[in-house]
Amino acid sequence: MTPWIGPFLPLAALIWPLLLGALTAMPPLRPVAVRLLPLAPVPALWLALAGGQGVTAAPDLLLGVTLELDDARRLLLGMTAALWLVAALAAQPMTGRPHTAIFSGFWCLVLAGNLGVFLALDVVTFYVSFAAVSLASWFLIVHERTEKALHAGRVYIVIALAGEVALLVGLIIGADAAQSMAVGEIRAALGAPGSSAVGIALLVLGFGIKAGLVPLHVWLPLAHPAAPVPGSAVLSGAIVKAGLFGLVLFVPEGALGPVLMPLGLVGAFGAALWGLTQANPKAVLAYSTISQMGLMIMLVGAGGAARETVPFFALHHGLAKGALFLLVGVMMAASGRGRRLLCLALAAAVSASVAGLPLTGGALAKAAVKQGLADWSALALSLSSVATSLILIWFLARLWQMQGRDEALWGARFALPAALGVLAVTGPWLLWSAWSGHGPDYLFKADTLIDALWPVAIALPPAAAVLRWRLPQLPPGDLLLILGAWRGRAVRIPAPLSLRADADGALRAARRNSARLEGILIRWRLTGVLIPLLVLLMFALLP
Amino acid sequence: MTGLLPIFILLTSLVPAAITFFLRQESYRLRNALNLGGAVVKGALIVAMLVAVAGGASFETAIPLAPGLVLLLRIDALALLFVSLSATLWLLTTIYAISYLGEKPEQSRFFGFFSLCVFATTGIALSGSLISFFIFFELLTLSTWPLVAHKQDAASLRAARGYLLYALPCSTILLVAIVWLESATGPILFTDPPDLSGVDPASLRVIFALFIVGVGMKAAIIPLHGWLPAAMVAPAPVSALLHAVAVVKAGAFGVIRVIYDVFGIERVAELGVGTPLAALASFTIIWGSLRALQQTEIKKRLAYSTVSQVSYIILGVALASPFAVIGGLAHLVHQGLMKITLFFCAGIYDERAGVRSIEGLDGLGRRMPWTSTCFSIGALGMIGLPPIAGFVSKIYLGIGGLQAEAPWVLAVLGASTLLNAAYFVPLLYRLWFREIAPDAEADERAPALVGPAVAAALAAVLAGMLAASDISPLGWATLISERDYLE
Amino acid sequence: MTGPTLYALTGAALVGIGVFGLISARHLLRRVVAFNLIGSGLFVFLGAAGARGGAADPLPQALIITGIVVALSASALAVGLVVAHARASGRPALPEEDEEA
Amino acid sequence: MSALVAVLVLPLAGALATVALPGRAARIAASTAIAATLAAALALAAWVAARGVPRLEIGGWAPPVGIAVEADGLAAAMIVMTATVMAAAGLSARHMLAPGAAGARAAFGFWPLMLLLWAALNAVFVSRDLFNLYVGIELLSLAAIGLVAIEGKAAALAAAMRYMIFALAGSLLYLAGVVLVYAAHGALDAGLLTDRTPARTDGLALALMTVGLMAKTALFPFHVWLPPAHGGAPAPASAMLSALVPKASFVILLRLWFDVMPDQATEGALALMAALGTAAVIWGGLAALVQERLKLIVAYSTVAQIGYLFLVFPLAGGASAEMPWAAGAWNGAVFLALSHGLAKAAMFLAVGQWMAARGGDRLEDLRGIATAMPMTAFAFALSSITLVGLPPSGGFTAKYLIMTSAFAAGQWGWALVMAGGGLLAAAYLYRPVAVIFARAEVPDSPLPSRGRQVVPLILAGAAVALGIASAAPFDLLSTGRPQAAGEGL
Amino acid sequence: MTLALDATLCGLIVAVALATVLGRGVFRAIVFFIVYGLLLSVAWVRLGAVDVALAEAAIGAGLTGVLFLAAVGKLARTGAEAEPAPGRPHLPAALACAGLTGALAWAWFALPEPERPGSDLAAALPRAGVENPVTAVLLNFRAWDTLLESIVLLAALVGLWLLARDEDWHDRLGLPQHVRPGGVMESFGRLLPPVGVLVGIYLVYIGADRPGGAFQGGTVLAAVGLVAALAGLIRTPRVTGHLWRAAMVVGPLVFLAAGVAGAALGAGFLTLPEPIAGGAIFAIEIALASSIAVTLAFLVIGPPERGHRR
Repeated sequence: MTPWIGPFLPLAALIWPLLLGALTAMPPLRPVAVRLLPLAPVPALWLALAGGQGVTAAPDLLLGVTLELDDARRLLLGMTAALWLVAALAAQPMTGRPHTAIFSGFWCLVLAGNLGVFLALDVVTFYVSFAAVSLASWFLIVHERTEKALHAGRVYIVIALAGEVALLVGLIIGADAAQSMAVGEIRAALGAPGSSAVGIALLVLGFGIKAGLVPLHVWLPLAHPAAPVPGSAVLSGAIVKAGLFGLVLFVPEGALGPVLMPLGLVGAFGAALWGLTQANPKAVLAYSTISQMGLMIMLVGAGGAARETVPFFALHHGLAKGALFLLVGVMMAASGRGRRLLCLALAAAVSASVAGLPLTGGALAKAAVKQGLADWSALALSLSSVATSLILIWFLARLWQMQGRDEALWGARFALPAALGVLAVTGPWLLWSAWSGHGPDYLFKADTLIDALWPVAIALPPAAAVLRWRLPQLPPGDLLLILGAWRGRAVRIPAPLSLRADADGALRAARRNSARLEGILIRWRLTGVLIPLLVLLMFALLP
Repeated sequence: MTGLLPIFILLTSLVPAAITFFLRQESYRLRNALNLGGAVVKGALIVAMLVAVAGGASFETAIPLAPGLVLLLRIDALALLFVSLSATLWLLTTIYAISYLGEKPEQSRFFGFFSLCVFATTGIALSGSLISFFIFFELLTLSTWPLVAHKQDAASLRAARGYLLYALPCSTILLVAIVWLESATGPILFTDPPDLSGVDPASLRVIFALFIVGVGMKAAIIPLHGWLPAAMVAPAPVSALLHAVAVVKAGAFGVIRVIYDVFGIERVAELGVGTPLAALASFTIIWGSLRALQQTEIKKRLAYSTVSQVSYIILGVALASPFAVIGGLAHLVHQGLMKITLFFCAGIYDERAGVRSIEGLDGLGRRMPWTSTCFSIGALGMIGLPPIAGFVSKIYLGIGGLQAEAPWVLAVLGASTLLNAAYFVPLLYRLWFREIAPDAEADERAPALVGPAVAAALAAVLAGMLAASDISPLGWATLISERDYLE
Repeated sequence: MTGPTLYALTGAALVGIGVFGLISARHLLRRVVAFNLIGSGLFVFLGAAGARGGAADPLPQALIITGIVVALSASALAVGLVVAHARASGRPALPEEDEEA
Repeated sequence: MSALVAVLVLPLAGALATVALPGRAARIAASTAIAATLAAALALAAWVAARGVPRLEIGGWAPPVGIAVEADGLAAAMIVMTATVMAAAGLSARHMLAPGAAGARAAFGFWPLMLLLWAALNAVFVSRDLFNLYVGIELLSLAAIGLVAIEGKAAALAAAMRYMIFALAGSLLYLAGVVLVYAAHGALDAGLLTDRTPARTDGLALALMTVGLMAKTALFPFHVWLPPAHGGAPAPASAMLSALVPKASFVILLRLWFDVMPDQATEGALALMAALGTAAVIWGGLAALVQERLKLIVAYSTVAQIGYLFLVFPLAGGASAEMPWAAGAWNGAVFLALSHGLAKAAMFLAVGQWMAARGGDRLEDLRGIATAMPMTAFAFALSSITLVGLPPSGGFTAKYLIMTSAFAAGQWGWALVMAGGGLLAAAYLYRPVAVIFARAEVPDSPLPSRGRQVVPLILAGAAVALGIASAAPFDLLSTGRPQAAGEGL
Repeated sequence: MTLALDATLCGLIVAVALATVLGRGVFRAIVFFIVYGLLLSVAWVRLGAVDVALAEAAIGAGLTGVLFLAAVGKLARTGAEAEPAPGRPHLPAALACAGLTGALAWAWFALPEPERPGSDLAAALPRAGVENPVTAVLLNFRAWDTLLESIVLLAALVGLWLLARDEDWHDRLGLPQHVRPGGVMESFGRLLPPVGVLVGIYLVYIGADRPGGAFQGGTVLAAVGLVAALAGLIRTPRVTGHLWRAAMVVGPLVFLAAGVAGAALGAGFLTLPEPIAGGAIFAIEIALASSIAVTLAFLVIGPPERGHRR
């Protein structure tokens, strides 16, 4: 047995959170389990920052685990690790609350899965990681055990399991087509002419669910707000990216573009607009996430350079969305006007970045992806910024409406989204050249600036209108509300096929009849005749 | 010495059985020592055999009964796989059963038949000829009956009667099949496939069907499955035995033997009987799951789950493509590990919390965390959640289905996974997220009950985690299929 | 027609008559009597066969004597049974055949 | 050789001693005779296995003048089985038929009748002379009828009466056949008759003998006397009656059809016999299924099992005789007869002990008896396994051999009878097994000692062992049977 | 002429047999049966089988007849004499029996010609130790048959005794006879035994050379005993009478002992070495005759019975 080949760090980055997760189950550590969480993403973060070359293989694990890090993976890995780290720090106030040991354990499991998705080079590791993310995150959603959370959990688990199945089947089709377990080969095989479209469709289904692809997104606005704030942050910031990355990894170039692009756009606009009907700021953010993911899915569908730069876009969105969710938590812990204003200001800044206000990280991300887009889709992207601006302004308004009460260590709490926000706004600058192929000067060109600015500007009047005349406020769940009747209907199956019969009655009848026949046979005058008859019969039969 | 190794392995179960029958109820210590000792010695012998087989040794022992009737014991990789599984699970189940039965009555009878059951299972595994297989197969039927009826109440007796009602006609059919085939070919040994060219294909198809009915009943292929859910009235160790260690496994093992060592894959393909069998298995998978959904008793739900899961094995071997075979063989072990975990836990719930119905599970997760964790692992594994063993089987079966140009298998697998989730997730939900009833009495202060469950759960996880290693069930299955069936 | 033939046919007839008596009689004692008729009919047939070709064959005679003794033994037990059965049940016929009972 | 004489003489001497000696001495004499005959039987089997078939021309007169006896493998195996059953029945009877328990009458009568029965069985198994066989089966019948009547109740007497009628009719038909054979060939010795020039009357002779023996074997539809007779006798007597008595006439049938007149067999006649056997299997099984008294269930099971035996004729006789599968069918039938004998005796002895404890043999009376008497219950269950024909048991080996032959012969219908009959057996034996193993709190009378409880278990174990270690009995069976020595299938 | 005589005889036999079967009344049937037996012994003489004729007369007609008559009497006393309804004529049975007779008749004509009848026997006879070939067959050539036959008698007797009621077990055998003192029966009973005993012993003695032998002689002796008992001259014994029981087994026992002795001496089972064959056969015949006499008498008397319960 060879434990592993190649660099150990990628493997450690996955095993370490699992170990910590196992530790949280130890009775002495249970009360303080949350304290361990910030340690979990550290190796992964180190790996992302330090980079690493070469493939790590652990041939005995699963069906042979192989891990590798390329640029895109590294970017997402870093973002994810950072977000998880910050979220873990933000989760510290949960220490001592009920169920935190379970929460912590699954936190680690989801984290490991989330990292594994970005590291996996073979389909089985990928699938295992994805399943860990997908299913274990259920525990993050239902953690509060409120009626709402449990409902969200139910919806989530049903859809997630369906997604798992679709994924499993799709991956199996892919692996068979490729005659290989390697991710790259599977994508190539699926893209080869004549290969089964069913496989791709199933993969899109599986990943789309996680990535919030309309109309598979219905769980998301329920689940993300239901989780505790740190949970929401990772769900919306990092976990959805697993689905997105799956699409990037497995869906062949150009395949299903005509499907993915419109669906992405529908998500991008529809979700943003529907978000305006939400009162809960977390729900608003969730719709914003759907909207942003819609954009990214459109980019994947568009293919080419746009698709290549999706990780860059995702990086920004992950960090920013994480910051925004955390800010909701911070706002809940603030009652003083100063603190509330500070929160609002930070939220506004991050929101502006997400909306793509010039020179923010968001603007950079959008600029980077726009290069690879056709004109109409670039326009759509710009227009989506209008919707984004609209919903985020609405978010800020809803955020301001929140009433919290002061809690200890507010400064430290505030520092966390602040750090994320700073990273979101500035991080793209550091990577700009590598991902866009342009120098920083491109960003300061008038075209670029105007391109980024006008959608935000357009959004302001309708935003004011929305703030003034509210849209009807609806519970989250859009399509689910429409399909409400669907819930809870049980499957009826006909009664079992069984060999049951009226045994007693049959026995009685048989007893009666057999006694009758035996009663006839026992009469010698009758049976006796059979003797000579039988002799004669046999005589006739013999020669 | 080495020639006698198979016999010694059989004796490790038979001797304790024979002695146990004559022990008094009060001889707890002696009985436990005998049974545990037998299980441990058997494990050691199997390890010895593994080492020897790895070193190229082969074991074959023939005991002539009558001309044409030879009891042939032989060890090949498939036999080793099955015998290792049953031996391991036997040890766990014995530990569990000793604690489970505590000071309940009729223990000598119980453990006697229990060991006899394992003896029969081992015999099935080691059988090198069709007739030896049948002899042990029937012995299994018979030694299981007293176990199902163990509680001796009306329900148990009804279940036991139901069991025989299925088992005996099917074994008769099996005998007819064997005799029919052997009358044309002479005694059939698993070492060299019989020459079937003298039999016309129509007859062969009928014989094949008879074989499948004969062994498929134990594997609970629908519509021959009715006995299995009914038999869940038996004590938990018996359920473990039925569902994981011996009975359904013997059935599935029988299907494998029939397809690969009696008919041979080529012949099966020629006759065109593989696909109908796979379709039947698929139907069983789905139908079993649907029925499981309707059950409100934990063990019944688990029982229908077994109906469904065991057909994975049959599906795999019926498809007969390389990956499918490997998946099917591996699932033989995987299902055993996961299902025994579940039944152990169900037994603990019953024993320590008095819970039999699904409603009763509410909130037990906190009171009985170890048990509930194991239960969850088993359940999730059944659903196919990685990295627990079940998903490996599913992947292989899926790929195998495509290799066999039967893409509908994927639909079956998908539907089955969803259904598995549908009937297991609510249980987990209740365990972990409902509040426990205020007056509930539940604890898990019974290490000998919980220990085996933990061990089995751990094994299920490891089987999935380390699937690619040579010594994993999957590795073994690969070896078997490469060495014996798919040159 | 020779002597032995005549006796053989008589024997055959006796067998038929005896069997008829054995079957048709309800009274158990009559059945025992009929049984004796069959037996002696067979012996006559055998004796006739032994008497073919002039000199009497001693072997059949010995067999017949043995047969007669065996028949007596059986008859004695049968008669005892008839009596015992009649004493216990009050009827000289078997219950299933006794239409008066 | 002297063992052959011993198995014939010892039970006779024992019987004479038990008649002549007063009570206690008679029982001692019986025990001695039983032990000695058992030993002689084993010695005979060992002799046969080691040295071949002993032949004895009694009085030094070779046939056709004298009578020859031969202990071939079939005879030796039957004698050993008989000795085993007899010894077990004798052991059980020491208590059940002790003067205090059963009255002076039964205590006096049982032992001589038992030993006479035994002597008759041994004489029939070894005899090569058709007329000697007649005397043998008459002795057998009279002893058996005495045993049936031993209870003395009206029902038992009626049963004995019925048995008497069938037995006498059967004997006479057999005798008629013998008369025709002698008239045609002037010989009675089986060996001489094998080499005879076939006569036109042989068919009629064979028909007469066969039907007569069928009536004595209680083949359907001549089975009606059997269940009340076997069900009404005391357990040790039932054990002998059911396990052994039908086997004697069956062995004669085997000898007639396979040794003496194999040339006479026709397809139709053979099929007729097997058809009646089939009817017996079905009818016996169905009737057993609906009985409420355990002894009747067991007795009807004998009816069904006898039916199996007759399946051998089309498979090993007539045109099949020269075929490779004939040996399998023949051996299977004999194996079946042997294992049925052991298992059936075990069942009756077990039931007898239960009846003593519970005072009845209705199924309801016996509920839960397994708890009090686990060993006998286990014996009953093991015997059931043999009767159903499940492996590993002698019944299974037999069934396997016969079914294989049937398929090989292309007469798969008989194999289905075998299979279906096994299912029926499972069904009718399941009821008592389930009842005795059910839980019930019923006070039992004082239980028999463990030593006595183990007797049926030994018999049942022997029936099962016949399947596990079937090679040795198989070799024994092939002794002196050149046409069956082949490997078979 | 002789054929006509034979034909008449055969016709009579068949007619009487038919009357036995078809006649009304059991008693009448039994009387017919006795007549039938006597006619049959004449037939045996006609067939040249005097030994058989003797046996038939003594056993077939005589003893069996007495047995039946006694049974009728016993039935009458149990109140079970009422005959069951004769029922419809049993046509199928008649047809089947006619078929059977037809088959046997056909067989007679289909029989092959006898090959050298009795030649082996004739060759062996000089070594048998007796001159009467029938006795030679019975007691030497087929001694095993005869031994078993004597055992059959014993078995029948044990079985018969078992038919007694438990409460009667210790009573005397048979029903007590009530004979009018000085009546015919008594005088007959006084007169007959001495003659009978002589005849019986003579029959046994003569059996070695001429028709007669242990069975015929034993039967006569048994008849003597019966008459004596009927006449109330002797009281029947009880089953526990060990002397009588010893007498029952002495014949077979001597026979068996002789057989075993032969085996033990190396000559073979039941082998009577030629020089002593005659003597041995005579000794066996004496023992056998006494056992047969006792056993047959007991068979006719029946099991122990306490009389007149009503």
